[in-house]
Amino acid sequence: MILHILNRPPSSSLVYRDALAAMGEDDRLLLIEDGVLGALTAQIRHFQTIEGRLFALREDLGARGLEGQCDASVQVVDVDGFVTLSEEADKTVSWF
Amino acid sequence: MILHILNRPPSSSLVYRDALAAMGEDDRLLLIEDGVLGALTAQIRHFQTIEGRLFALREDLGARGLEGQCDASVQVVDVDGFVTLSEEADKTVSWF
Amino acid sequence: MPTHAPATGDLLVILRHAPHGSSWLREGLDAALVAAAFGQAVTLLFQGDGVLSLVEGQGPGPLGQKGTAATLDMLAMYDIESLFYDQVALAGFGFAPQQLQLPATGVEAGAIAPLIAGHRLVLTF
Amino acid sequence: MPTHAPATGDLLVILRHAPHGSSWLREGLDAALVAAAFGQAVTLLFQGDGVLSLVEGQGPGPLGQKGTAATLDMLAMYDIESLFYDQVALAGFGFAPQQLQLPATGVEAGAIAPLIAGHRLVLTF
Amino acid sequence: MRYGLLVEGAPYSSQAAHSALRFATALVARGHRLESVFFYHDGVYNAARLAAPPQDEPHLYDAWCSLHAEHGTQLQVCIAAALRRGLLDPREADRHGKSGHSVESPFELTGLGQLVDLGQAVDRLVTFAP
Amino acid sequence: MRYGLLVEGAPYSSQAAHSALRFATALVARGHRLESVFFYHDGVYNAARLAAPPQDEPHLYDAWCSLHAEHGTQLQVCIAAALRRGLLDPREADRHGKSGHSVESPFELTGLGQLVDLGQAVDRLVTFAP
Repeated sequence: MILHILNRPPSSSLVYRDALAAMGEDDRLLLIEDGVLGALTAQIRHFQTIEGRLFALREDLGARGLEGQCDASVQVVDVDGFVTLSEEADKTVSWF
Repeated sequence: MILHILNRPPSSSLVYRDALAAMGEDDRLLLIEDGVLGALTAQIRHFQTIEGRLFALREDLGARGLEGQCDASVQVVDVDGFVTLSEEADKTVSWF
Repeated sequence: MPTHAPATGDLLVILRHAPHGSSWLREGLDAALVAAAFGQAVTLLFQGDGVLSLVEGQGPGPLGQKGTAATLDMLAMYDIESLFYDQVALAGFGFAPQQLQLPATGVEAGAIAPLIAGHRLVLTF
Repeated sequence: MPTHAPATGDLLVILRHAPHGSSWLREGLDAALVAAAFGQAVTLLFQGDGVLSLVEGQGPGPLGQKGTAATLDMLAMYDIESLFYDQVALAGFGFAPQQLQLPATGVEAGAIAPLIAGHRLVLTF
Repeated sequence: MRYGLLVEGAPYSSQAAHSALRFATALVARGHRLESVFFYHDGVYNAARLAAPPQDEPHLYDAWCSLHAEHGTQLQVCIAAALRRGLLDPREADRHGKSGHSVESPFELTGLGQLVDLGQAVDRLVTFAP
Repeated sequence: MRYGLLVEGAPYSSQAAHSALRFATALVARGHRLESVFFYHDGVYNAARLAAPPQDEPHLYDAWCSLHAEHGTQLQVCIAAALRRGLLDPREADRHGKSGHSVESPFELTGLGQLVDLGQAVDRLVTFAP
């Protein structure tokens, strides 16, 4: 399992498409920084193909006042969860 | 007439949509830097709504080896033409 | 309520970036505040990801980064009361106008060009 | 010719940025060259706007900026011969594989995951 | 006409400074006057006096200095953006109790008010962003 | 596990340095070892010794220094990326005939080879980009 990390939102950047195209069947995607905008219910359609493997960083949602709007299908993790995800992965790949 | 200046390509950034949405009927759009990728025939559909008012900077096309692929509907200008466009405009607005 | 923007003034600042991810929003707001302090008539347009600047409930970052919510509360003090936002972008994030932290006017795409035309100088951040 | 990428190695460098507009491409290529000089097996994947790095006829910028075309010619000297590109992206810019300045293998989206899995370290630029 | 430029990209990282310098040269050649270049956001890094680029690349810092020397263009750097990024002139270094400095003449640290003034004073203000 | 971080964003301009510091603290707290932070692209600006951010904001430079002091994490700065951006230690300043310096210990200018080594030495290398 590879952990992909994405810090840009699908509302303004198309890098999420390259990230999704590069993901294997078991890989996970963690949304951080402005990337968490993609975790909103109104934006979640962009990540349909990886349902169940999508994560978002709680601290970054919270600072933006978005925690309540995060889609139920997204697994919200704090920074310790981020570290755990990186432990469980064979490696990480950052997309920006 | 307002000169809008765009330095990101529609292949990776959606800022071009905000630029187009902000353009008045007589406004012009100049593509510079990586923005010139949008002037390629294969990308020109993104700028259909402003046909005849789309410009691209020759130096930036040339450095990337793209001058030959630039769509015929695009008016290619050198940096002097860029200055002229700015003279003719009431003001410039940069999108990035 | 959607409306065609009639605002005119000296400076239009267009804010296209979300809070926290970069310093664009803060630096754009700083420019607006300084211009207002210099007596200019300043209008703000929140466009694209920038509309999220207006959302209620923002806080500091985990290292204590200030964010920009507090700066927004200062706009009125500086007599910056001409605030517009891209209503398509706000809806695209699933927010309703009632969820904004301060009163602003929603505009459709067609209202942005007159806004730009109506100001002597336009800065985008 | 499209193929599923069988390449494995120590380092995969993914280049997603076009030449000239930023230093990402040059800095990514520099990392690849140094890793190769250190004896690592290096693979390059040109993805998205990065495919334009491979196009023939690039030159210096108007101030004399070097660009990266010359660096690409050095890859073979450093034994970096495992070169892949995103064929959908190349076609999206209207280029044919024959127009590339050096031999590289086109890959479909499905071939990128195995490429990433096959390398110990992946750096994106 | 009177022009001003607003540069917001770091040198070498993005093309912004290159584009701005090229545009500056062209507008002066066409007989316009370039009053000032204002550096904001990561553009303030253009003022780093110790920049030592490879000899086969454009020396952007020197190019800005030439622009000032030949055409009297002011090189104004937003002080708030500069301080947090480690760009201090001797006076600010002293004020913050630091030895050494990273910005010097012809670049000048100044407030955002100067950008506002510039916007009022010139006929065209053109932004070059990263 | 042994970790390395690659930081490519300028401080304050993007969230990259903030995210990297936060992640660094968390991984050390979980018992991992953070061998080194390698600064590349605009990340090299994190090494600017004169940084003077407002007092009510995180002092990123000091935070990196604390990371080094408390956990022995190396702070490695790509020398090629640094020189063109005006980040010189005393030795490079001398070599380029410039007075003063902008980088000092615990940050060290080093080659990209150190990034390659780091990638081999650690179990996880995590990139924080702008």
